[in-house]
Amino acid sequence: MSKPAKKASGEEAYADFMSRAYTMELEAIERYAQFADALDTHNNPEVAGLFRKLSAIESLHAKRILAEMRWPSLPALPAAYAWESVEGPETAPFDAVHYLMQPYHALEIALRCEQQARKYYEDIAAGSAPKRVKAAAKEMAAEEASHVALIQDWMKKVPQPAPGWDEDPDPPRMNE
Amino acid sequence: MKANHSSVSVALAGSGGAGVMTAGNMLLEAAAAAGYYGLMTRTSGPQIRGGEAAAMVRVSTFATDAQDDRFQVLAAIDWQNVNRFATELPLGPESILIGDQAHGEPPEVFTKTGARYFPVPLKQLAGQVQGGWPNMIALGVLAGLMGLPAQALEAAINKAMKKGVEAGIAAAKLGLAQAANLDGFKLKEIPAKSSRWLITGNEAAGYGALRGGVRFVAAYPITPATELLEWLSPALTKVGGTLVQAEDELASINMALGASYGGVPALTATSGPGLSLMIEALGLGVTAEVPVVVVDVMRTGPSTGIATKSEQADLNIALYGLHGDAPHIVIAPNSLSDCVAATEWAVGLAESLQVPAIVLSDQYFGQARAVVDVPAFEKKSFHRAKANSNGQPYKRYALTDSGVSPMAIPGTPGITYTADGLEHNERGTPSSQSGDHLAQMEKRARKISQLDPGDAWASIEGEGDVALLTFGSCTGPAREAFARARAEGFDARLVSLRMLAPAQPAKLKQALAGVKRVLVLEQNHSGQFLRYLRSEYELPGEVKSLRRPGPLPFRPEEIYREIVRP
Amino acid sequence: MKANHSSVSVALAGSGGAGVMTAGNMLLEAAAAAGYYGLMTRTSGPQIRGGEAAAMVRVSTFATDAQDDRFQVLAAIDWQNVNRFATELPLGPESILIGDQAHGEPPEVFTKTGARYFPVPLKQLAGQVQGGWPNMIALGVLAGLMGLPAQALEAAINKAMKKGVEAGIAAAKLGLAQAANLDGFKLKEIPAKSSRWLITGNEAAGYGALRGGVRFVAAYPITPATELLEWLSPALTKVGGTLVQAEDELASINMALGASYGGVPALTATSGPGLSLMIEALGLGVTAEVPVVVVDVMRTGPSTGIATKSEQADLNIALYGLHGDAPHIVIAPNSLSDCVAATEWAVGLAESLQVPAIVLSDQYFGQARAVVDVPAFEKKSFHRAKANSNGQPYKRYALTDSGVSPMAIPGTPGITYTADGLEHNERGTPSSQSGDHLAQMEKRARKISQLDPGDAWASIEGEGDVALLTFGSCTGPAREAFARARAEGFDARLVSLRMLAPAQPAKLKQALAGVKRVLVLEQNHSGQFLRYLRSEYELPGEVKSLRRPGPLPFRPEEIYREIVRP
Amino acid sequence: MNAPITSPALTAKDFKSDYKPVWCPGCGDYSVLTAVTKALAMLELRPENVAVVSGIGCSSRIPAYTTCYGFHGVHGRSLPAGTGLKVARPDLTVLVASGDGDGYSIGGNHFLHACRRNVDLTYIVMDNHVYGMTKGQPSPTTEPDWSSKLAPGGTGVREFHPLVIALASGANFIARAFSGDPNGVAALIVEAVRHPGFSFVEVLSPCVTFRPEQRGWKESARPAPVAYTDDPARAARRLMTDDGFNIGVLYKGRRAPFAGLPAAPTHSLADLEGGFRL
Amino acid sequence: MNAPITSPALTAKDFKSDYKPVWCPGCGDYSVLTAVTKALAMLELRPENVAVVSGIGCSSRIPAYTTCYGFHGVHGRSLPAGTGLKVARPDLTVLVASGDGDGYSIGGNHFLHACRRNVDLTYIVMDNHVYGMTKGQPSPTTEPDWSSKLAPGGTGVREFHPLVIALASGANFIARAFSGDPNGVAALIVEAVRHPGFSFVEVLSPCVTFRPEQRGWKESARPAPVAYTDDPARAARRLMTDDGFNIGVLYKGRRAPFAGLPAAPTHSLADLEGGFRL
Ligand SMILES: Cc1ncc(C[n+]2csc(CCOP(=O)(O)OP(=O)(O)O)c2C)c(N)n1
Ligand SMILES: Cc1ncc(C[n+]2csc(CCOP(=O)(O)OP(=O)(O)O)c2C)c(N)n1
Ligand code: SF4
Ligand code: SF4
Ligand SMILES: [Mg+2]
Ligand SMILES: [Mg+2]
Repeated sequence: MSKPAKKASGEEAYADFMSRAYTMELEAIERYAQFADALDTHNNPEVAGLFRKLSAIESLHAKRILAEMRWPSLPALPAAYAWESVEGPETAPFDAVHYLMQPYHALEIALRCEQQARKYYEDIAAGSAPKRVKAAAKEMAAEEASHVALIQDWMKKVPQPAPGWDEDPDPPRMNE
Repeated sequence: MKANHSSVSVALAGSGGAGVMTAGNMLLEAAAAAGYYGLMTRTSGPQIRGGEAAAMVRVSTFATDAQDDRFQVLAAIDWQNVNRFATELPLGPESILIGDQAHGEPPEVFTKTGARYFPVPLKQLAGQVQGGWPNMIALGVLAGLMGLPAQALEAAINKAMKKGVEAGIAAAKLGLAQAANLDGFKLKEIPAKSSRWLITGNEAAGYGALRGGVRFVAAYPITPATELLEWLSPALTKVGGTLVQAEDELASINMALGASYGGVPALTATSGPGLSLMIEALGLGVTAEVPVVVVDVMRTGPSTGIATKSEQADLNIALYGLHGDAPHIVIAPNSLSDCVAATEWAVGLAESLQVPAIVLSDQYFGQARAVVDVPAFEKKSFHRAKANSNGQPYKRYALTDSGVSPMAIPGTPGITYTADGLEHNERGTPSSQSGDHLAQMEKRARKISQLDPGDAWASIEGEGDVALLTFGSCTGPAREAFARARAEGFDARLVSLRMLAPAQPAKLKQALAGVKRVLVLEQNHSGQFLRYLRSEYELPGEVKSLRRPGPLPFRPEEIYREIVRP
Repeated sequence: MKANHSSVSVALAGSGGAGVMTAGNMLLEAAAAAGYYGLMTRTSGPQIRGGEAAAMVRVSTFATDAQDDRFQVLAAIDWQNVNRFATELPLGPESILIGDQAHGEPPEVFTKTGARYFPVPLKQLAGQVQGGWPNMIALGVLAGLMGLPAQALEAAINKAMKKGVEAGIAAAKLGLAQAANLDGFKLKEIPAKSSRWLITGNEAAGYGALRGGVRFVAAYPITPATELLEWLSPALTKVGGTLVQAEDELASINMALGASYGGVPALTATSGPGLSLMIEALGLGVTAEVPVVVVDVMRTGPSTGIATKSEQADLNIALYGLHGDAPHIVIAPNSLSDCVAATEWAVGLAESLQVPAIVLSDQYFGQARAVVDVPAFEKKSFHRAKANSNGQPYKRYALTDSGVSPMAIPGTPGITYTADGLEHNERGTPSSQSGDHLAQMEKRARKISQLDPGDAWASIEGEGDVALLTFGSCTGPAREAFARARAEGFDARLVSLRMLAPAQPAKLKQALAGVKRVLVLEQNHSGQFLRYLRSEYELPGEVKSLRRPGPLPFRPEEIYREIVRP
Repeated sequence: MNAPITSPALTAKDFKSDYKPVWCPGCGDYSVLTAVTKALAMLELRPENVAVVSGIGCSSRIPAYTTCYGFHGVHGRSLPAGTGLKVARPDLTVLVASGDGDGYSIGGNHFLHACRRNVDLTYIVMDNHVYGMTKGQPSPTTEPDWSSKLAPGGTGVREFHPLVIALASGANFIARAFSGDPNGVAALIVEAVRHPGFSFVEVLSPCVTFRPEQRGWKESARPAPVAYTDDPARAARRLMTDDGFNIGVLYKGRRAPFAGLPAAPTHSLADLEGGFRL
Repeated sequence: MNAPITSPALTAKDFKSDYKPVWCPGCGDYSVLTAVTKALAMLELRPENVAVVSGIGCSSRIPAYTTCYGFHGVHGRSLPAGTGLKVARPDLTVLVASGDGDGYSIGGNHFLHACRRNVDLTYIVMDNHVYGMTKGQPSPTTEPDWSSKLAPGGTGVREFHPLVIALASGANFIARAFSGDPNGVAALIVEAVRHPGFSFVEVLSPCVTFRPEQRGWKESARPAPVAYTDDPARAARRLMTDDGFNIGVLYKGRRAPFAGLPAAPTHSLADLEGGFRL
């Protein structure tokens, strides 16, 4: 639920909805990529790879929106969206990562994001938006739901972190 | 496995979280507990946390603060980016690599040295112990390869770990057992017992400062001087002094001057960039004759440079950085443990001569931790000459023969005065008269030039017509090179200067009498020490400069080769 | 009165309000108008305003910026505290004292030199002219004693005075008439006409900066550099540049670096205490390779020292003050008018080598005003190598043969980069690898050491087996000493270094070929120049240091004696 | 200030360089980097026309992580370097980045005078109430009772109030942002860059390594309850009673920016020489 | 802080040295000197228990003109020197003297941090809105339109407001005095010295040589219309709208002074050595 789409034709509202959806994906893609880079730099390639994968999955989604909307080029991003939460519902908070994190943690993050995204679309679908928007929202909610399931499955396959996983016996180091 | 090694160097590398530093420290403690000498240095990637790192531990039957030519063992918890440390971790065909197959093969840069690779399933072994860590397995392997006794290892783990001691010991023992299957580098007999410390150069300098009487410190954090301050802060509180964290280095040095003007011996510690900011106020210390000590823990320059690495390139600024003619003291410790005595001495000289003194330590000394013999301290102590009213008008800057004029300490009645950075007459009144300027310039120069440092000005070791001149942390590898040369019947003279300013030409002349070849060893690019020697001394015979900028330390072998070169 | 003087030195002293500086300036203008060369220096008491002061004017048939051995005339409006200037105003039996009986007798310190006293009723004479001032009477007397024509005096008064011109002229003429009764020191024939300037060293340096292309200046006021800034401020506005008064010297130098990084040649000017505060950022200029120029107008040090007096004691800090190995440029003008070319050159070198350059001027040059021949300027100009995108990834710190790497200027697309004071690789990415450090250290050293300054590195004058080495404002009196020696058939070599860093050992060796005796002349206490020469060069033959701290300048005679000494 | 758009609009990505930050994963500075790149895209600038100037500290590493021109100077002197650059090159958009140690401790004097001078640049301070880069010493904004090795038991010294100081010194635009909301940070930076004169954006940017408790800032940060004012006295009252967690633009002044910029030349060098010529 | 009185009470004269000031006749600083000596007598202190610490400038020449212990340091660093002295020697009464250039321009950072640190000393700034010693350049408190050689036509830069900055930084006592009323200055210094923590006394002290128009301050200066407050927010509002000529104590805080003073030793050096011993 974001800024209410201004009273406009269904077509405009739809375009606005889709560009929001697209922005949401972009934010998520970027955040995952940033996490991947950070963990690469900190010698945690396993989780870095996982974030890269998550980023790629979101990219697919974004590409689909682009294709669907037949936007000639990337739409100019509107000034920062006033999401209900501080960022897009599918964007992981910047401080969710740790250099010693394990794949399970990454999936936990992804799960939360997908759940939030699902809820975001469900709310729109259940709300008073124009029909076309509601239909699209429903579709997307279903897709996010499938992601949720996928990740839940995935989580069963990776080990649960033992307590103390973030313990580093060595102190941080000094730089300039 | 024959117990024929008098020194074994091992490195333990791995990513953040692997606990390589913790394990390295325990290895050092274990070596100490077993009665050996030891040294630990460290290196790490650019990340603040979670990056690659290596603990480098040398255990030996003799005291040394130098790194050896090569490492006998490089063990890695994982190999990620460990290749970046290749120049810091020289290996040879006699070396071995220890690693966990689960983390892949050792990087080529290590295997191509000819070092043999022995995989050890660190992770899997750690999994066998409830709460076990791979680093503890590696610790056990390394201890085993050197032949450290299990009790020593246990004692070290007991001392170091706050929790999980049992798991730690169990894991380390698994490692020890693994080592039994490997060709190791067993240490020779344990050296004779002596009183020892386990100490870093930064702690040593801090302790030296307190011994010298320092009771006020103001400072601003900077790598690699911060640990010196972090050691001093609680220590000062305990001995009735205090440390103020200043807003910047300009404030630090001026706070120290203010405290010292008040009669309390004062110090600040910093590194190159901070020293640059203190230059103006050091000049004030010279002119107003207010004692103060700056410990410069040198890092790789210029500018921000490489904050975590060592270099001896602040010699120029320490000697010549002040504007105007500003005679002052520059002292360099020439071993890690000498950081105590050198700093104590610098405080004493500053106090007794009422002048700023700079101590040139470096990142190598400052951040290395070593087992050292407790030094014998000189009984001689130095104090500030304090004035008391004798009914005469007080001349703060009286033109005495020694150049030192008794100083009135605030609170003393009848002899109040104003300390001044403006040129002044004997009373301290500002003067632009050439006569006053000359008289005060000569007074200030005199107190420094008349100083007789006795034997403390340098360490002079050995005989022969080849002399090696050096200072600071280059002395360690030089000493070892000399020991090797001597062991082969080739003696030479090692002159390691501790007093850099004022220069001691007469003493050096005597030290170099009869010398035909002079080697000048220093860790910087432009040859600052050589230039300094040339400007202050007549060097006899053929002079050769052995120099290289940081961060790589000199290794004994390369110095040895230069000494014995026909 | 025979017109046989090629140089006449007079001083006009008096208390604040007496207008001695104004009169001195008019005397200098009058000499210039008459076609002579001239030089005016000044001295004053410690009071901010209203204290004793003296204007020292030398008029000559040849160009010089040196003070003569003695003053022929010391005139005083009043004698209060003028005795404080005794060392600065050497007199001899040939000298004369002019004073007003109404203000008492000349101080003994002057009369005991054997100088004859001629009272002139300055005050009473001034009273004879409506709106007349004693200093104008004195001006007339002094002009008359030298034999300056009345029209020249009139022209000077016309030019200098905003009001009261007629009274001024009338009073000066009364003075001229008085002089007719006195034994004077009439100047010889007027020298051949040439293009001349009337300029101070500070103005000259400012003008040189603009010629070099400087269009941004940030600075903080400090004696004796302030006039340089005060000249530059409106001048920069006129040529499309700007001057920012910074909050301190740390800000000045960093602002200059910021502007220069933006592609605009930038400069700051200061004196010793301010230079001390700029040291850290100069290191940044070295490492990040950002050109910047600092003009250090040296004053008597150390610390606050004597702000209004000259000394050559910032050589050490200029050469060696930076922490780490930080190759940079140090240039010293060797005459007042050379302040133009030397500063212009420094800007050119800084720009073309992308490095900080320090210009060592001094209070003597900076605040003296002289009639000089317009210098011939080299056509060669230096520019910063600028980069443009060639589609390749941009390497800001590319390891070129020359060591200079073309620099991207903000605004240029495709080659953005980050300038860094951390050690870095070719791209500018921070690196702690020893290989990158060494490569960049060598690159930075290379661009400086490969520089060939041609003949500009020094002024070399004369022949013979005695050589005098000097720099900066000591060159003036040395030149005059040489002229005297030569006039007596004794030639020697004068080598006045303009490029102090990088050192030019090959060139100096050549310049000193065959020399048996070397005199090293400098105005400081510890022999900084001598030490520098010894560390960088092999000086041939017997070496003697001629040195003395400020503020008294060397006089030609004492140098002459050393040159011709058997 | 905005460069003419000569080619298709750039996105935030175009302002992000390939260099991987050395920051700890989770560090608030990542999000400031994101915000800066977004803001520059929103401002329709081009990287070559923007300069990011900084001092030393974790936060001060930001320039190289953008594709703009960067200047990573010495500790505490980012504002003078940025000032020199902007005054000499008024055509550039200059962002100055700093940390609480760099900007408020060693760099405090320049902060005061930059606020007064009002050169048209944007000053972004990533405030984590600690010296991150040197391993966790108290900074001016550190709580007096925060215990550390250098100050066991805390410094006992009252915190520095950056916004109050900025206002007292004459800053022309004052905002507080929280890195937990990068879009919000971006929006504030956009506004700051657009506002003429010296604009100050204090960003609460947690240090997860030395101040892990700052993760709790998410709960404290909230939009300022009232709109900004342009009245300094009113702003002073608000800022002095503010708890440090009101986010948004808090003050916008109307002072004219620094007037000492270079103008077109009116004289030649020969004209100047004329002043000396006899 | 007050030393026990062991001998007959001293008078202001006993605090004035034989050195004759180099100041221009008419300079406001003479009257500050008189005020300081009077205040010290009123406080019943002894010269040897008082230290006067300064930087560089006309005003900074004051220490040697007293019979107290004096420290004439480098430009801009009087506060750090005074802080070091007072922390190391809490038994002394420390007065720190400065000028508007020394204290607010080059020394600005120390001002900020001394206010925060709240060491028990008294900071007296002789403000003449100009650099007197270096012959008339604009200082931070100079009016933006004051023309000088270095800034023809004026700097255009807004003045620095010392009292507002002091308050914003946490000074514990803030007063403004006018050298035209030396007894008033003396009374304020007495109060400042008595108040615990960092006390700031800004003295309007005309420079007759470079700012002769400041003789007119006599007409502008007047007692502040209301009594001081101990509420920082209220003080902020007052100070921000104040015209610079309200004389008197304007704020008195209740913060505890700096806590980091040395205490009695609890350990010997041998104890510390024990930490290294194997
Ligand atoms: C002159 C100088 N003094 C000290 C340092 C050491 N130093 C580097 S960064 C830093 C503090 C950084 O703190 P902050 O600005 O808050 O940045 P953060 O790392 O927290 O982002 C210090 C003290 C230095 N590099 N130079
Ligand atoms: C590092 C340094 N920079 C500059 C100077 C030159 N300087 C001496 S006093 C002064 C300004 C003094 O102004 P202020 O503090 O207002 O004192 P006033 O003379 O007006 O009383 C300056 C810039 C110096 N001595 N040291
Ligand atoms: S130490 Fe703190 S400020 Fe620095 S990168 Fe890590 S989290 Fe960020
Ligand atoms: S110049 Fe001004 S401040 Fe300095 S002594 Fe003279 S009147 Fe006072
Ligand atoms: Mg910080
Ligand atoms: Mg002033």
